[in-house]
Amino acid sequence: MPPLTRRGPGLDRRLLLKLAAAAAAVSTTRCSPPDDEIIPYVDMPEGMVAGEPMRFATTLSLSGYGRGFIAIAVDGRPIKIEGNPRHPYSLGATDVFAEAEILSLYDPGRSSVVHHGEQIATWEDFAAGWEQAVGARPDDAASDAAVGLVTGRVVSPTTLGRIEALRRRFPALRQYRYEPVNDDMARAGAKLAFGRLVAAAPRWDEADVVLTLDADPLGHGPEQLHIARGFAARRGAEHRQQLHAVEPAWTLTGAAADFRLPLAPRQMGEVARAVARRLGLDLGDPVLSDPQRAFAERAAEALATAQGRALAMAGDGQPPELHALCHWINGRLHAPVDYLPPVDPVEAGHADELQALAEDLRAGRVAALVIVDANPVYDAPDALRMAEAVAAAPFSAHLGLYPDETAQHCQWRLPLSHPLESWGDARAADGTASLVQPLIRRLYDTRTCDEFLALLALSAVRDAYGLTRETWASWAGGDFATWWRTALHDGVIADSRAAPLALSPARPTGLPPPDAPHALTVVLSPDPGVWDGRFAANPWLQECPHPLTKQVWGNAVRLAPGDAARAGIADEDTVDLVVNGATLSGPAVVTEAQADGVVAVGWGQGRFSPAMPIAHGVGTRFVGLGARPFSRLLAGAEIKKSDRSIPFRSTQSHTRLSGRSEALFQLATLAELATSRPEREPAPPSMLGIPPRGDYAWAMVIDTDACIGCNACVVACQAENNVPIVGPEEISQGRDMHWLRVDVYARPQGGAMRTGFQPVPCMHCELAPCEPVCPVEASVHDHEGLNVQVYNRCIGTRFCEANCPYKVRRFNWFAYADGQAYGDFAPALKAQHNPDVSARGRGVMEKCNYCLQRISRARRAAEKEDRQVAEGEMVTACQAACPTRAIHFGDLNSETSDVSRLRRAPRHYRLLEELNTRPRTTYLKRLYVSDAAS
Amino acid sequence: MSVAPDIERRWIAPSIESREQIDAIIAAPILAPRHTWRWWLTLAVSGGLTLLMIVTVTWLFGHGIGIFGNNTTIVWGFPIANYVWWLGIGHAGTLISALLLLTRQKWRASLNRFAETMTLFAASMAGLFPIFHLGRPYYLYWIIPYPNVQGLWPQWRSALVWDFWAVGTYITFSTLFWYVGLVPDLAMLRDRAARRGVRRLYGAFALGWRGSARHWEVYERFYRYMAALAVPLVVSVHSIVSLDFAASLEPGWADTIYPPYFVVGALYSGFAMVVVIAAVLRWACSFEAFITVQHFEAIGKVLLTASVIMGVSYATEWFWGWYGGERTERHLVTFLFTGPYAPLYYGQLLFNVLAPQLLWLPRFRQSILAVTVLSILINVGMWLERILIVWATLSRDYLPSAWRIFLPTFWDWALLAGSLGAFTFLFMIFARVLPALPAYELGKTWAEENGA
Amino acid sequence: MAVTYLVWQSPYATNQLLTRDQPVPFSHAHHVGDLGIDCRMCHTGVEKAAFAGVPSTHICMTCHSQLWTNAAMLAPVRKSYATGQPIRWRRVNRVPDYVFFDHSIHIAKGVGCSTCHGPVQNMALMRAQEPLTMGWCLQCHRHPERYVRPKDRVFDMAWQPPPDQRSEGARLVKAYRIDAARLTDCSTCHR
Amino acid sequence: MTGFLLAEYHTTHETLAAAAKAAEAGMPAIDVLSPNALEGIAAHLAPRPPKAPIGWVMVIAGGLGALLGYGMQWYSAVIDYPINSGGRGLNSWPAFLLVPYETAILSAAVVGLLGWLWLCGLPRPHHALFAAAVVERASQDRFLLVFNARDRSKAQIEHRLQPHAVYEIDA
Repeated sequence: MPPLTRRGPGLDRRLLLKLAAAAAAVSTTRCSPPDDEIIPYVDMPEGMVAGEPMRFATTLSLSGYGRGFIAIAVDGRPIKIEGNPRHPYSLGATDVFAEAEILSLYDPGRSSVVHHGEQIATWEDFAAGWEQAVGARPDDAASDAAVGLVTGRVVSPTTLGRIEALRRRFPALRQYRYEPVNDDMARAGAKLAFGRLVAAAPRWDEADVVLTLDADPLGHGPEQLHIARGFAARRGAEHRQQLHAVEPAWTLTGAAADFRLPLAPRQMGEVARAVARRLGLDLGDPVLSDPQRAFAERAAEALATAQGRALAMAGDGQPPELHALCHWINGRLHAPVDYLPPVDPVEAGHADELQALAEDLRAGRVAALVIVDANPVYDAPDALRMAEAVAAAPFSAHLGLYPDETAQHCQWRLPLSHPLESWGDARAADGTASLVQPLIRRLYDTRTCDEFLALLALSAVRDAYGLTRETWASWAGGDFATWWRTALHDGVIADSRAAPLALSPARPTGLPPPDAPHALTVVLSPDPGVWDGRFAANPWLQECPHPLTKQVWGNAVRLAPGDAARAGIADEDTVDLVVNGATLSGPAVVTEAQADGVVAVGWGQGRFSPAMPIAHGVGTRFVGLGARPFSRLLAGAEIKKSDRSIPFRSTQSHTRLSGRSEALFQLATLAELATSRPEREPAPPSMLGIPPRGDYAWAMVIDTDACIGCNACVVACQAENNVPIVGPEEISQGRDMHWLRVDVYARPQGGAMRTGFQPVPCMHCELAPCEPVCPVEASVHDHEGLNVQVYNRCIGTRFCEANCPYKVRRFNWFAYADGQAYGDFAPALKAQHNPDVSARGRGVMEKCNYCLQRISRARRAAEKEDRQVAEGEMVTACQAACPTRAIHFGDLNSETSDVSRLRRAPRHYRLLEELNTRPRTTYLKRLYVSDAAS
Repeated sequence: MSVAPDIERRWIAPSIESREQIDAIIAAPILAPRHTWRWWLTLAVSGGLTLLMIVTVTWLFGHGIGIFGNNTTIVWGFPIANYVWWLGIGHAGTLISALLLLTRQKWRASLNRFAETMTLFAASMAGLFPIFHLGRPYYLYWIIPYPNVQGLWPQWRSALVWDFWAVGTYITFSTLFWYVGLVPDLAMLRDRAARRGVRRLYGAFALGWRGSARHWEVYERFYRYMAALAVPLVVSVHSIVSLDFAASLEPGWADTIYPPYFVVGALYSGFAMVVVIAAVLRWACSFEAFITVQHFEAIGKVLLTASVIMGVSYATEWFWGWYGGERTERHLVTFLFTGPYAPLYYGQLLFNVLAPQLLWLPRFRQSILAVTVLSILINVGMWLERILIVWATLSRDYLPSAWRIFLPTFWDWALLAGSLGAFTFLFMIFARVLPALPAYELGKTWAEENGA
Repeated sequence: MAVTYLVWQSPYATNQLLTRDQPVPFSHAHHVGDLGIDCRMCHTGVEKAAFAGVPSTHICMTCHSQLWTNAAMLAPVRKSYATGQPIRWRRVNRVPDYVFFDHSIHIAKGVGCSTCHGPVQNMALMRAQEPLTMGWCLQCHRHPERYVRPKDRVFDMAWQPPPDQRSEGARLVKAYRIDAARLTDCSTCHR
Repeated sequence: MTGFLLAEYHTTHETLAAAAKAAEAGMPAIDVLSPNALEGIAAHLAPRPPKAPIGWVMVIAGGLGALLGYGMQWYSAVIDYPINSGGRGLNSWPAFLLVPYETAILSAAVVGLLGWLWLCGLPRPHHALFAAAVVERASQDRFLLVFNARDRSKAQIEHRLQPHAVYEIDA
């Protein structure tokens, strides 16, 4: 990757200037602050109070599906995304992608001007070029040009309307719709089972037993927040849901499961076969080893005995037959699943569409290629030679946020508006519609998709606001002004969810016998940070550790220990992965309890557009392997130790901790929990006089049983607290800045791997070891029990971090936030900064402060009204983001508060209790249904 | 006399025939220097390294502390180890001088002046490192209590504040002690100097000392009291430095054995450094008559004793790590022996404990070259010990998720090398302008040994 | 050291008593002293937000579109209104970025404007009345009873502490539920 | 005649013997200039040099230094700006003992130095005795008994004390 910052030796101009400035500062006797200006509004917008945050509901999409969120803006500057409790696919929570959108908005690497070839051009130029290309006469808008329109999954009513309008102008229009992370298999399966396309929407909170077959419902994706909330509702000891996960390689679902079986992907159907047999459908004898069969039978039994409260689901990599069989099983079980009409109106499969695009382009069937917010050159496997195909189009235009790989091969590169500066709408996976509203005037002369399509279609209305209103005016009827205001305010359009279909039960379908065992099978899955690659230019997401490997700025080749040993590969070696003659390399991560013969790799990295310096060259583009697009499974792979050396960059080097972590990440079975006693607060030691508590005693309890390791809290904290990016070089040095890290634990216990996540913010110890060692009172306690770090007092001895047993403090080795920011992100960070939080300079220690700015705001608000801060009024950023509500925060002075109650729970424990630091952040143990081996 | 005259031992070689000769030899490098190429070469090398140190510090202040190899969990690195190491070296000078004075050891006279100077320079080098290692060194003054517009004070429970007072006191005290001891020699230089300017210069610093018996009476008393103060001071200083580690919660640091262990370690490295400097001075300034094999042998015995104590200390650590049974402590000991730092740890054990056992052999003790080489190894070993104290604990503390390894950068090494250069450079200047041996005390010893 | 301290806390270093030239020579003496306009008329955020708010051009023009419509002195205001370019005022009272001062909470807790801003009604051009050093803030944060006043007198520029301020102040501190111990927490102002 | 007479000797033994003899003879030297301290010389001088009280000065200074050190910490941490540091008591006396220890030693040393200078009347760059060239040797290898020229004569000294030489200094 090209160097983004120069920190190597060499006396540069900047340093000289700095030194000169330092010398000047020393020599001036007057040390008064510089002259400042106050620039008020000429006319202040109504309802605005300078410096106070305003909240607006809006919608952000992931893989086409909208999720409603609340965006917070200060002085017209969006600074944070929060969940929208009203929206079913947010439920008040956020995920990493939503949180990180705020940085993408300000990303200096975004496309900002129209380019024609290498020339800077205007929208008018483009419009002229377009009309010329489609050969329209000035007096006649219609055209018979063979227009090819490439989009992702489009479910936005306005955009669909725009496409229809475009089709009216160009009857020969061919839309190629594909989404890299798609549900082709599930759709085919539904068709097999029901004879039509339907989308299954499980009601997670109603399920007592869940079996997943190579599926990762708790993993990242447009439905994660919805599912995770349902999952969380059934966690804990009471009414606990039993989760049986069968998967080839670790996923978040597997890590959260009560019973987990690592199994080769080709054998997934065998487990379903066993379940089907238990339910009375004999599809032959499952080909499983004894322990595997025992697992399958236990799961089958559990499902069968939970009639009406059990469900099974298959993953996107599994063949349609298995999906169909799961539908049959769910039908037999009367599973809590809604069947909804698909939101995506396109019938064709995503992979087929992309393949068709390549073929049509190559056959010259597309005269004018228009690509809207899609990146086929990156997404398509190398076998399709998509770059060539795109470049061959007589006319090509690409509208996108970034000058990506596809844009590089198009004649026109057009800048797309960011959702936070756009009007528009979207539908969620279940059809719930919501509006997209801008929080800021466009930063550059960009267009939204709808505006762009309107431009192509020569529509009368060309602005997104008008287009969106046009769509909904007819739908709303009646008092549109009120309807519009309500829709904007709520962030969700009432009654827009699709009504569940009443279907006849799924047909029983056969299941092909398992393939013969292969040497190695590659299992591809979207990256939990950069998704299908679209977020690769976002450094928050690049620096957001992979939940399981803790890798940042790259992707890895995860190997089962047996396969690694056979190939002579050790952890962090670089491994060559050979599939169909193509070789790709990446650092190896040897993972226990991964199915033998499975090589797990991630999508989304290895972006190669030279115009995207942040993403360029990070990781490997495994999506290029395979013959068909978006294959989740590639059989017949080989691995060998590579001659190349690709660094494995991670924030946690020791994830496998046999026998040493019982006290750190504590487990309990339901049986153990039933006999354990509620926890009591330890008496304070007599020697140290603990100062009396103030009006509040803030504390946090984190439920490790609910935590699914999704990292939303990590990025939320980063956004809220102006946590800087350090970049890959600094990570390699062992430096990171996240105030909140999520430690992953995996240890063999009782024949099974016991896994889980432990978010570690500052513990806010009452007897904080970091405080007495600070020579200047920069690390001190306040009366509400916060261990605060006074940045402006800190001189950077780092004694506090040296003496912190939890190692939660972060030091600004360089001016990450100010002056030495990663890449060219300095202005972006400045714009995104939360004005309520200091930006920390070089040489200063920082750390979690329980979102002190929020506490202070809540307290001031309450005091102005002469009342106490109410329970639930003060919510930390991590707590707000958490989709499973694993993070609880509140006041210990109140006996009835959530945290007080949880601290008395039998599952409660303190991290490193033996050190007697009396932490205010404490944990609830991870539960298992039983001690039984998986 | 409280101590019987040491008849068997003669600490000054018989080649000295008169008191005047002693003064002449000692004053020669100052008043009649002969600069050989060796002198210039050493000056150039040490000057070059000093320049490297200046460049490093400039770079450091321009770019930030991130130029070093420190990371999120191993927040302390070379500068802290260098600090402890230099301060340890800085301990021997004053302590040797004071202890030998209090016990009236005659061999003190051949060592005390340059040992005290070594203390000053080493302690000054040590004092710089905590400043360099600050994130915001320009706010160092916040650890000093002074009236300020914020109404804030230092945080007195911090071992770093104690360090500041201990090291500050130590440097001030050592300077006074050194200067007081220097006054009669400054008078001697004043009286021997031929040029008026030189005379005046030394005269000013000699304060008008004229060797009056009435002054000697106060002087001797005062000097002895200072020596008596020096001993508890020295012990306290390195004990306090050890509290930077011991007064923590970290595994491997929070040990009650740390203060004595640090003090012994300090003396050990200090004595070793005295040997090195003695060997160089003897060779460079023709002090063979005053610094004899016997001196090396005497220090060799001290080193031997200290090495045994160090060995016991290490063993104690292992024992408690194992016997205490605490997960993290046990793991730490294993980590030292088997982790990535293991080669350094074995080096430390070899240099600090095993190699010095050669000193049991009289023939080894009596070889100046052998003792000098050994001393250099001990200093390397002690530096390894210091860096491992910092590294090992921070690399492997309570939460495995935070485990890291330290990889030093060029600048880490540059600052260490630079400080060695600056130390040598200062010593070169010192040897050129001040008497490296106490002429009046050697004269007295000579007089006693020769019955004059 | 003492000399340094004296220099540091002197108006020379703190900019106390400094008057700055402004693009429009706005006189608080005239608007507040002579006309008796309430602070909140222009500083609209002072009860709601951290930032008291410097009036938008629009607020100036509410009056000056009727009064003194041709005064040369007001030309920059009219120009701003016409062109949409804001007036660039020069800051008089400044606390560092790492100090999070909130006007509204001080107002709510009975700290009057004049306690920090001085006799604004007598200032022809705005002047920094107090040094705004941390030590200065602490005087009140340690002993709020010496400074707080009844809430209805907060915007009273002429308020003077009554002779029984000591007992009256203590009563008010209690009534306002001011926890003086917490006021000296670092986190009260820094975060 | 005012001034001094200096009797020159070459060794400690000679000097001590001569001083003793002079004292016996009722003409004790007022001072001796020597390159190193001569043990037992005080008894032979008149007036006899007093036992310097420097030890007491240092003890008292040390005590005051310790009190000052502790007082400073107590005032700042308990009275002036009490801050909760890691839940430790405001007056964390065990932690507060280390600074007084250092301030005690520092005060004792600095005050001791001042006391030494004051008791010796130093610095005093010019002194009448420096007029004699031989005094230059007194910092190296000569021992000079000093007599007051008003009381003694050169001959008397030469006769009674057998010096290597006698020098007269006019003051």
